[in-house]
Amino acid sequence: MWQILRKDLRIEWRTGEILSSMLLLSLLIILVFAFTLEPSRLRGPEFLGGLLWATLLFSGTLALNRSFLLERESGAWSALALAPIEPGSIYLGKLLANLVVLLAGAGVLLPLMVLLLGTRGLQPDALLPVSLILGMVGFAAIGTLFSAMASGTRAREVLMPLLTFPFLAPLLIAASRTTTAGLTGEPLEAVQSWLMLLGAFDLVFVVAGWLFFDYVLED
Amino acid sequence: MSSKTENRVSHPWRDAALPLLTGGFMLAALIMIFFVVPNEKVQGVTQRIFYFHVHLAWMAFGGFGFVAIASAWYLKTGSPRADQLALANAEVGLLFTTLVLVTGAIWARPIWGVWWTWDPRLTMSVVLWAVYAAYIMLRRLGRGDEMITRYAAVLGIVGVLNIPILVLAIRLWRGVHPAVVISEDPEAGLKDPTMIWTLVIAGVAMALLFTWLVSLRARFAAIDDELETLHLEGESR
Amino acid sequence: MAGGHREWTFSGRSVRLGHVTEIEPAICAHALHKSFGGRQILNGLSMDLRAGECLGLLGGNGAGKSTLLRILGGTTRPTSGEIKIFGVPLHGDGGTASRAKIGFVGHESMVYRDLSPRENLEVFASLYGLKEVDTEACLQRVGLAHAANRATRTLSRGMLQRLALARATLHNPAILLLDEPFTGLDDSGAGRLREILDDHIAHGGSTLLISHTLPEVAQLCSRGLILDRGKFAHELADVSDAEAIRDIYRQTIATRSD
Amino acid sequence: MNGLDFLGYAYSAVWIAFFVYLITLGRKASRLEEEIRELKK
Repeated sequence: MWQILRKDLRIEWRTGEILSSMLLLSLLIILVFAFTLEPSRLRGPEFLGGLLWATLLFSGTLALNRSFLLERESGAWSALALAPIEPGSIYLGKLLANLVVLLAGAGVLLPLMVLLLGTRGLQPDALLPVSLILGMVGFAAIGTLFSAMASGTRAREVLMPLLTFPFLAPLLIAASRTTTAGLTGEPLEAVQSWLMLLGAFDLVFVVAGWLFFDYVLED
Repeated sequence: MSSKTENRVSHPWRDAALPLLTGGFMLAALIMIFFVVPNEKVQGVTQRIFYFHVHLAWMAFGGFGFVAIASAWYLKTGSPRADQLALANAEVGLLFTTLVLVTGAIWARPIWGVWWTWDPRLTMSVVLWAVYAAYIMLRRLGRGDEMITRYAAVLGIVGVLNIPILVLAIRLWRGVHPAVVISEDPEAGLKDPTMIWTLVIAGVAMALLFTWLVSLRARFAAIDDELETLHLEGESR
Repeated sequence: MAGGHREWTFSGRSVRLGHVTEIEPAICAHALHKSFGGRQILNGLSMDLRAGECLGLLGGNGAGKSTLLRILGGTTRPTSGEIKIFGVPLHGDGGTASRAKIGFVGHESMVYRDLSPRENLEVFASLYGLKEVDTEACLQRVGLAHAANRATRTLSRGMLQRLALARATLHNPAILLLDEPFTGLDDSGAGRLREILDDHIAHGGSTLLISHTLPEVAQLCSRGLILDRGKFAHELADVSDAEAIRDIYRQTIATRSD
Repeated sequence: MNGLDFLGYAYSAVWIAFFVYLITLGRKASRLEEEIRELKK
């Protein structure tokens, strides 16, 4: 698991390919929001959580797709299947690597959005990182499992979001809610059940991916 | 398949009893709903659609449950029968979910004044619809490909894991801003015993219809698979 | 591993001879079926790779040779059928560990294009749980030492094939599965591959070789199998004469067009 | 005849048509299964 995490981070550190394309797409999505919706109306901090997650959803999908394209290129994915490590460990390694990249992207994107949208009246607290991390774990868990599947088919670019987005419905509801709460300084009690829901989502799908990766790894 | 040597295998339950029972119960349910049962106090005539709507939803979700069971069975044994059953349940389940959405919209228009609202049950149905539409899409992409079948089986199991979380999330979500309040009239609801009877008969009819459709679809899936193998054998001869 | 001392170490290095027993074949495959995209690629195929032998796998294009090799190596899952590596099922308890006994060279180089050859070998060494592995010597063995730090993306086809060979032999596997390993190699590369194979065979390793070059099969292999449309058409107990193989091969193909 | 009755007759007619269609589908499946069994011999 750690070997795979280290390998992925090494590649990403060298090329910066995934993170840079993810951030560039994010920037474009913010521009789209600004053009299609009146920017002055997006200033309220109550929209920021939702806008952030919508942006992360699309750019994160790109990042996850890319991460598996790297594996499929020159068939390195088969070499992972050949190696004497549990498929579950390969899943966790890829999951962690994707999580690191996604969190890094979110960390850059959030201040960028505040800056570009001119959001006022933010009161960020410790809930913010917690909600981002919990949300991203679930996103990466689902995304890693399904982009591993989609990358083996001939319609990978289409299939990955088609499979992923409906699954992420509960996660998106919960994550945008808690992130907004973390940005506006709402008390923890107000979003406690949402945090528990995020935790349950993460737990269920990390375990499911870990268990079922055996069937996804081989062609 | 089996080593049965007799020419004609008779299936009295599948070929006669199931269709006749379904036909009879469905006709009975239609007669009850349109000609027998009295109007509900608050919602009036519109409420009658519920006798179908509710059962459609239950059967659809039950079908998705069967997808998961058949998928697990497939992953365990690799049996093509399990795979055909998973596909049949997913397709019929998706059809029923579509009907849930349509009947839901027809009901919502006179009662709530809109065709669509983000009511928890409707939201839930539309998300599940998308999940299983993606499932069928994945299967269509890789017909006859064992790898895709395996992926679909994983998806079928993971899809059901999503349902309880989805229910919780949507309850919490809509719970915060109640969109529509239905009056709490003590006269409202299924007060008349014929209403209960109608509900039960419609439920049996819907369950029978679901079973019949799934069995038909699974048979055609099996025929597809068999033809495929025959074709390949003919090719390599 | 239970019973007997099949594995022992000699001055810190695992001796491959230790794996060899007379009872268990290196690979035992039973009733393999594989369909892909609605086509039956393998059709109930069974075979043994005996411990210590070099088995040549022959057959026309699309006969299912590469699919068979990938299934035996564990990168592709059969639709049905069972594979045992030294008696341990590949898909089951202990299957993960038995993957360490296999070295695989396929059509693709199976390396990361964004890492250098040396880094690639380091990654795979860590995946195989090798603590101290001499990547230098490994690259030297395939004649790639001079390009150890170049970007893999810039390597030529033959160099990639050498790297694939280094990757496959990094962990001294007891079984080598080679799918046309000579493709893209120049004379010196082919010479090094032969050296590696001779060394592997001399240490009691088993080899399954797919090749279209019959003299090569005659030179390297001790037994041959001809595969046709997902089934074995013929077994060659003696493959020392390339011309003899060619005749039998033609005959097998000829009976097919009836 | 009021609207509800009309709907009732309409739906019953639709159901009977669908029912007949499903029966023919079942027949077709049986026939195909038979043919496949023949082909296998």
